[in-house]
Amino acid sequence: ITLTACGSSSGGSTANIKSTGLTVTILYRNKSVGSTKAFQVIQQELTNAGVTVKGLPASNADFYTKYLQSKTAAKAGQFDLAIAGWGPDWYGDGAASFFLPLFSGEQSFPWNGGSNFGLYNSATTNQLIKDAAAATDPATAQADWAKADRQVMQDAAIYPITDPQTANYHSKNLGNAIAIPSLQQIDPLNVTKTGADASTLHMLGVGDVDYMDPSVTYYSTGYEAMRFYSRQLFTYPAIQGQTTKAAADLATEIPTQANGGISADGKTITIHLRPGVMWNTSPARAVTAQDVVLGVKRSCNPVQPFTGQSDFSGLIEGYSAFCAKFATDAGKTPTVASLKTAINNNELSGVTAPNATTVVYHLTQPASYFVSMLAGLSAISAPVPVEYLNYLPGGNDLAQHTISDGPYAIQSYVPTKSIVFVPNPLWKQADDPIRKQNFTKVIVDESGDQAAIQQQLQTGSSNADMEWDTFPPATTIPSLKASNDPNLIITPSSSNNPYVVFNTASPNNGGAMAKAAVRQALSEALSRDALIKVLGGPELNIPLSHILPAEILGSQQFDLWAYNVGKANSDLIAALK
Amino acid sequence: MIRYIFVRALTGILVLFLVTVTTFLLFFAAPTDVGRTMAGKMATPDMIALINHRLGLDKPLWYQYGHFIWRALHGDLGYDYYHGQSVVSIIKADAPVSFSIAIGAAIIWLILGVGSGIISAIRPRTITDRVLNVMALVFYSMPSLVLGSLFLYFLYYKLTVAHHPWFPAAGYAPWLGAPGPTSSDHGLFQWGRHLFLPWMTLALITAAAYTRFTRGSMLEVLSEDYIRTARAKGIPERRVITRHALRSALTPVVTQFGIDLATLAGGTIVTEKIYGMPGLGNESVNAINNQDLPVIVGILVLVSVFVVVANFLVDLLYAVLDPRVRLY
Amino acid sequence: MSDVLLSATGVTKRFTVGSRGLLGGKVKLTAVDDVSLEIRRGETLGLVGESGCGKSSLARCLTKLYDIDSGSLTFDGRDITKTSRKDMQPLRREMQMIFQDPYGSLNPKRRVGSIIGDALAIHKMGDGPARKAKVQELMEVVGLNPEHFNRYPADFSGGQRQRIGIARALALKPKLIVCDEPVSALDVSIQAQVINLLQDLQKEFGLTYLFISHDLSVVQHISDRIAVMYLGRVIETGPSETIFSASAHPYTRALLSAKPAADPTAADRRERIVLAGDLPSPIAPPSGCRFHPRCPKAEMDCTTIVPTSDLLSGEGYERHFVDCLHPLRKDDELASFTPQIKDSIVTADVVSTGSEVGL
Amino acid sequence: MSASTAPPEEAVQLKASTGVVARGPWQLAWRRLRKDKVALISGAILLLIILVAIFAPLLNDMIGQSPNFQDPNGTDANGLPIGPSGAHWFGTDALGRDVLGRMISGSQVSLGIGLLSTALAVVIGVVLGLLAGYLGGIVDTVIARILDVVLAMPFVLTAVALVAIFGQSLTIIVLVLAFFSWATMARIIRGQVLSLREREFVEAARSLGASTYRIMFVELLPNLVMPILIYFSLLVPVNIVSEATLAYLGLGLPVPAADWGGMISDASDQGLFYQAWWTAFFPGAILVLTTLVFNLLGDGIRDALDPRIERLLQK
Amino acid sequence: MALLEVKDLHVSFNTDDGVVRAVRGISFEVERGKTLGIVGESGSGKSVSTQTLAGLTRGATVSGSAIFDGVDLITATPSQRRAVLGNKIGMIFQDPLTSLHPSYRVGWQIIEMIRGHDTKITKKQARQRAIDLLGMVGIPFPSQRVDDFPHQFSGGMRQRVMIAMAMALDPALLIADEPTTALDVTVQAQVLELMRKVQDEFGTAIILITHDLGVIADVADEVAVMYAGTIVERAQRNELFAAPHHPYTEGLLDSMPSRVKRGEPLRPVKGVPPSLINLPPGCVFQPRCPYAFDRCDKEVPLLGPVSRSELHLSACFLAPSTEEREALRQRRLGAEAAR
Ligand SMILES: Nc1ncnc2c1ncn2[C@@H]1O[C@H](COP(=O)(O)OP(=O)(O)OP(=O)(O)O)[C@@H](O)[C@H]1O
Ligand SMILES: Nc1ncnc2c1ncn2[C@@H]1O[C@H](COP(=O)(O)OP(=O)(O)OP(=O)(O)O)[C@@H](O)[C@H]1O
Ligand SMILES: [Mg+2]
Ligand SMILES: [Mg+2]
Repeated sequence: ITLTACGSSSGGSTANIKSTGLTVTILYRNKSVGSTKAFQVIQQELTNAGVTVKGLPASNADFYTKYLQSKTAAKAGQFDLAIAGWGPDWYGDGAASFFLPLFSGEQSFPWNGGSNFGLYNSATTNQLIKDAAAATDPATAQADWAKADRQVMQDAAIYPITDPQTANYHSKNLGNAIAIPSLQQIDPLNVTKTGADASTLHMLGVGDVDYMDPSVTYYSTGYEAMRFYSRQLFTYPAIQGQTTKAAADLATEIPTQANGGISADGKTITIHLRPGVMWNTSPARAVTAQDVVLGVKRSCNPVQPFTGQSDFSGLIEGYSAFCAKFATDAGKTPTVASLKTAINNNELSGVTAPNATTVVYHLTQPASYFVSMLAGLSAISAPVPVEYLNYLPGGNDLAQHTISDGPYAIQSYVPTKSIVFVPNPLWKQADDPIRKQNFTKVIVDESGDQAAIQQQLQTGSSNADMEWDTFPPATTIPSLKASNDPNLIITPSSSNNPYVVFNTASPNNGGAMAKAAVRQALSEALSRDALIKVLGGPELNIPLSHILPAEILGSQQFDLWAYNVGKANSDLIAALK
Repeated sequence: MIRYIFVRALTGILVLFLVTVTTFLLFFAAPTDVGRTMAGKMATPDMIALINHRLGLDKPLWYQYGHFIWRALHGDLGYDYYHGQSVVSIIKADAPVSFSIAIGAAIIWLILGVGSGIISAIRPRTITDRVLNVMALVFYSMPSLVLGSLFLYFLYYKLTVAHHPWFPAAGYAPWLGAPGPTSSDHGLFQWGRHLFLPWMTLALITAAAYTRFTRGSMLEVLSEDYIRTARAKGIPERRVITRHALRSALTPVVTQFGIDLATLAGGTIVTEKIYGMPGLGNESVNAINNQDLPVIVGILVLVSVFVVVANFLVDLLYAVLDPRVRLY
Repeated sequence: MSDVLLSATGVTKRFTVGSRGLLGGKVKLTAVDDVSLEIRRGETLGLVGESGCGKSSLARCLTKLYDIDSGSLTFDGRDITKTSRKDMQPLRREMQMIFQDPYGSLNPKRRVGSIIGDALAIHKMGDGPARKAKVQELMEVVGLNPEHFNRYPADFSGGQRQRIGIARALALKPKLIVCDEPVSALDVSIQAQVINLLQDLQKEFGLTYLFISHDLSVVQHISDRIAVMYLGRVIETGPSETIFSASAHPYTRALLSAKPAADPTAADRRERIVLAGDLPSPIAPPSGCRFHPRCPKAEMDCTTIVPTSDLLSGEGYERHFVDCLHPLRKDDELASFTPQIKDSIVTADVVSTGSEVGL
Repeated sequence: MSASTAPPEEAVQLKASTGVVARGPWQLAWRRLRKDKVALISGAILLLIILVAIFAPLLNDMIGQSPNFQDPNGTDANGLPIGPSGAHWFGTDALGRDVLGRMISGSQVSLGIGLLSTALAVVIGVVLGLLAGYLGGIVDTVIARILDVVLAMPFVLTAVALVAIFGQSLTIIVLVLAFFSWATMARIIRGQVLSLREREFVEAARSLGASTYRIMFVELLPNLVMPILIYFSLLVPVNIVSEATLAYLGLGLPVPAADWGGMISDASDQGLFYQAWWTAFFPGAILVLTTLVFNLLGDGIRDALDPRIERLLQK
Repeated sequence: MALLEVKDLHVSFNTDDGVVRAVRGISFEVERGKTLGIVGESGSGKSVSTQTLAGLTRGATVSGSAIFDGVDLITATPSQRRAVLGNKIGMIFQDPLTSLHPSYRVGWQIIEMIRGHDTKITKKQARQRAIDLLGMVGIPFPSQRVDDFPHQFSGGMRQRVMIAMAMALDPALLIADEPTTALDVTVQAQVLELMRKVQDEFGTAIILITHDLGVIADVADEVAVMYAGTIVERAQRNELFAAPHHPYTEGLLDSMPSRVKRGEPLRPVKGVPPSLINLPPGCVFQPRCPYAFDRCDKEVPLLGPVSRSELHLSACFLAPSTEEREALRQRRLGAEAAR
């Protein structure tokens, strides 16, 4: 009862499959049903192509820290393939958000904070990335990114699987439901509600924010919470069709070369803050440019540094040096006091506040996507009040003492259980083009259950309005879709594009994984359709055969390594010779 | 009596001490790396060391243990690794859920199990007895995950699809106190509605064991000489059963119940998981998946305290119920 | 070779049965208190007494199944007081026991053959077939069908089981057999069968018996000499005849008079002495003479002075010892005495050896 | 040697005259068990399940269903499983694998772990229970405290944690299940030994000069077979369910091993079984059936070995 | 008319091994104020027959009649029977250690008995009565001990409590099922003495079950000897002991050590009682009987008067003459020896 004997899949004839002699170890997260399923599909597909497959299950914690981010694990060949995922840190002009952390052989290895888990390093690609990143004009940049995309796929650096769509569901009482990809949710700050209890918004979820700290938070749920109480220079508006386009929030306008916001060399970006935006401190205080600088500085605190640093650490002038100095000055056992001293005594040359309403970013090289990036990463675009220095960054103490410049303030926060937002009286609609203050109370219940939340939303109970961090169960999508349920919203999101990592540094099989031909053949052995079926079905998954998904500028459609088991087998044998 | 309580309490404390030591050894000596887990994607060796240092994980095990015990004695079970919440507050938030499940289920199973056991025993070999026996056996053999799935499928899903959403699939609605910050589903009715399926799942399965247990105990007692004496007194059979037989037959049941109730605090885990109840069980599963040791150890120790205390109380209760037991 | 096979001097056995109070010491129960006895070769010494007076405990002390707390033991000329468990091994062959409960004394899960052959196996005597032959021979001796060696104890009646127990005891050809109430659990008709068997075997193999019973008529029938125990002490020892005809201890008299005689005319004639109260608790025995609270003949000194063993002299008395300050004369009628002291009424103190609770 | 007044035939007479054939305790039990139809049927079903487990690969070949093969036609266009059909009698799961094939192969895991862990627990429990009960004293105290500790640790919680920490392997799961089930066995054995050692046959053995080990293993052990057997038959289903529970909580054997609890767990993911009832129903049914027949058989064995309850009924 | 008249009582049990015919057609009468002793070996049906009268043998198949005070106890409804039980018939059982409820104070148990039948009596009066009863049966300090639990009493005292309870309502009949078997001789003497006293005082009739012929000789007026579910002989006490007719009675008496001289072997009844499932044909005692002859294994002897006395009944074909018996015995022994 060998698997091959039964295999009669659509990917070509399996009649003449020979053993390739290749044995690969696939790393997956056994606590994730999706990862485990994908592993099993890949295992079968590769076995069909004559490859011997071993599984390496890892807990969520070990998955990254023990394997993917470990210099030694990859080089020791502890895994050959891994099932990972990547979502862009910002949208729109976001190609850099894929290529910099994933494929740049110069700066994006995992131990530099990137996610180049397969240790892919190609001079050609590196150059293309460099060119694209340094382009001052978007059109050039996009052309370069497209080239890089092709190059990476030519090298079969990874095997992209799908561009997943996000399904969101809300109750029938909810109006103006517009999903924002960066939140992976309907924007709670723009929805309206009718029916009973229309002044309270009930959000139902299954989990918590990563951090309640704008300088540290990195994941979408954190951004969703921030949207209530913390404003950024730029953010995504809840306008149909523009939800991935940066819009001015605290900033008065989008800086361009035309309006003088971007210097001619593209390396200096000057942003003006909207006046009159206040912190809800007592006494109330205006939000200043210094607060923005403080936010950026806090992002590299040694206690809980911002996870997305790799996106910009080489880009903002003096950032890396500042971080290093910060860590040393804070001491071996950083305390609130030592952190405060360290942050106040060191200057970050790359971000300055010439006056209370002007922030200037100094870049090491031009980056046409920088404004887009500021919209995506709150760590370098959200002001924080000085009071935050009285707490450890990212800690629970701070989370209990947040200060708001947004439409709502946190009334109560029980980690993993609930958040209650109440209106911030100091916020003025006139000063905020992005958010609305439609409710007298927003209640987030974080301790729900996916199926139950769906049931509550579908039955339209008055205390279930929208999702917080969960989605309709994938198994229900086909029927919801079939019944044309108006409360179901499916948005392109690029939220977490799953892909297969090829560990190019693996010494296993005589270093076979280093050979592009081997990776190409392995790519041919994998069936995207089969994978998509187990990852939520085609309704939620657009097959993605290259790096950049459709909603990212520069994306082009091509598929270099079409599924063909027979060809994969013979190609593998040839490649391994 | 006092001496007995004293000695018993000492043994209880010894057991608790051993439980904490065992738990500590098992979990803190286990091959996991908390620092790395917490450091996240940005982990550098420095940062990992820093985190381990901050959590005191670089100290020798005995020191960590002493520290843990010292704090535990002051009502502080530490802080969870991820949100820095005090474990005590986590337990405080979760415990009402688990207790609601446990207590409600316990009452139901006690009524169902003991009732049917008694009926079975006083009408041995009748149709009633047989039917009750078969039912008891089936439920006794029913894993809670199966029964839970059955309930979910028929009572939640099928009913909901048929537009009778009587039973919610998941979630908890508080009964007493302020309607928590989040759930506007609260009050006695909502509480019961949300808990009904979990209760029945736990209760039916355990009730089955109690049916069997009570029946056996009752049959045993009914064959005792003193029951014959009671019958020879010419008092009504009803009185023989209620005053004479039940009194003795229920003594072991009551003690078993005490122990079961205590272990239940940790045993609602599957039920909580099935019905997505935010109780101690779910919390511990999450903690386990995140290797959030303070939470795991905290819950474990708490439940063990329950077991030990319950055993202690049960022993005392036993002595009260059965005057033959001498407490030295 | 002395004709005393086993002699015990001042044997005392205490059990710890719990502890008193929070810091109080252990509660000790004196099951056997300063007992001296002699068993002569070939004789049957009967040991009678009420339940709980320490008969079995004494028997176990004499056979070294219990370590004694004080006193000394001599068996067959050897001092065995301090002999270790290991050194006792060869001596075990010479002293065997027969037990009371024909159900409890045979392992229900083992075949009769292997039960009887156990002794041979333990002492590594003979090989398989030889053992089997020996076992079958023994079964025949005690009146069991030798073909039944493969059966389980449950397949036999009470009397037959007792025969199995006897065969087991006989296997090693012991010199002394301690019979701990071997017939108490049997019905009269079966009891008589077993008693006859025991007597026949004694004749045939020259056995010496220590025969424990609470049934006076059985003891009377089988014993050459009788020792009477009360609350851990042997209070009277003497030849069977004189014990029955001329006992000097008030307790012995009371015991004899309480014994129902299966003879209506005797029963009607008899002067009954009904003792007050029950056997007191051996944990807190009465002071002085232990019998004094129940004794119709007790005097003030009985409450303080512990009587020691006195050899009775006089016509018809031969090696007859009694522990009494005011022994009865032959022709005294106990019923004619009224107690001189009014001690507190003895109430029972149920001995609990610990609670049932917990592990 | 023949000087008895009691002629042998007198003794023989007993059973012969009453017409009761001599029989050992085991024959007696077997005779009673044979009359117990429910127990016999349960035994037969159990035997069948065990045979299925033993010959699982063969059976899978016979029905032509590999437990791990993901049939491309096993899921519909939306990736949902296919219901029971000619191709897949019990339908398929989320990966398009044959449910029946996986159940067959899962019987190996479930029964194997159930039996193995129970056997281990029983061995540990019996040895420690014997030692504690017979030797008493400090040995007893130490073992008693260990027992208390084990019994004070909440089972599911600790088991889940242990498996999570030490890894999901067969050995670990078996060890963890055994770790939590030996204590009750030891307690039962200890209690039995405590009362057995007061029985006169133990005293008799001691008076014959039998060694401690001989008494423990020759005299006492045979008398413990009954509680051991009964407890074994009751514990196996408990451990099977425990293993399924671990698997349900995501701590079963690593994929792609088929395992009943794991199958139910898979079916519960994203409420799959609401759309595809067969993914949970069949594994659930076999799980219930297995525990049921074990319990029925256990009851039967108990009644056969220790017909006390039955006797009580007659009073 | 006798107080209790039992006629042709049959009791059998269905068991897995077959039908146990525990009692097979026994008849006896108990006169007011008299003591009937029932003696027999273990398993001969003594307890079953008396417990059947009180309706305590559940699950048994019963036939026959037992007229007590005009009521047939066998066909009586449960409530009719309850009115008699405890009230007019008191019972005490063999094992005093287990016959009292361990969890209730002895006073409570006695009061329950009193108030169960006498609804008019107040709690206080009932309690006083309980104390009086305890005093009557010789419990020292009854007003204190009334609040003790059974385990705080010794075996003898518990049996006294049982007697006090049985006598609480001054019953006409006391059924004592081996009341002294578990007790020591000295305590047994106390209890027997007490029963005698109670009988003298209240004129209670007593059925005394025992397997100890000594006890019977002490207290019974009339004796019934049971063997394998039947009464094989019934006679006045003196008559029975002096001139037993049935070979089983004879064997029982001969088995007693006190009946033979020291040094002589006892004369046991050989063999063991039969199984009640598979009874031997003819006379049930025939396989063990030293006098058995041809007729014995063919015909069942009925309980009938022995020629000497109308009050002496025996179920045996033997003529009462001793010479004839001896001849038969020798013949049979000879036949066995020849085999
Ligand atoms: N192992 C023991 N531990 C504690 N106390 C004991 C032990 N064995 C006997 N005793 C106590 O010692 C006293 C004497 O007991 P023993 O068994 O020797 O009496 P006995 O005369 O043989 O009684 P019986 O006639 O009931 O067999 C009793 O009070 C008993 O409770
Ligand atoms: N409930 C029952 N089911 C089956 N057989 C029974 C039942 N009760 C009693 N017997 C049988 O009936 C027979 C007579 O029992 P009974 O208790 O009357 O004997 P007994 O003469 O009182 O003996 P003992 O002296 O041992 O008390 C016995 O063989 C017993 O096994
Ligand atoms: Mg004894
Ligand atoms: Mg009886």
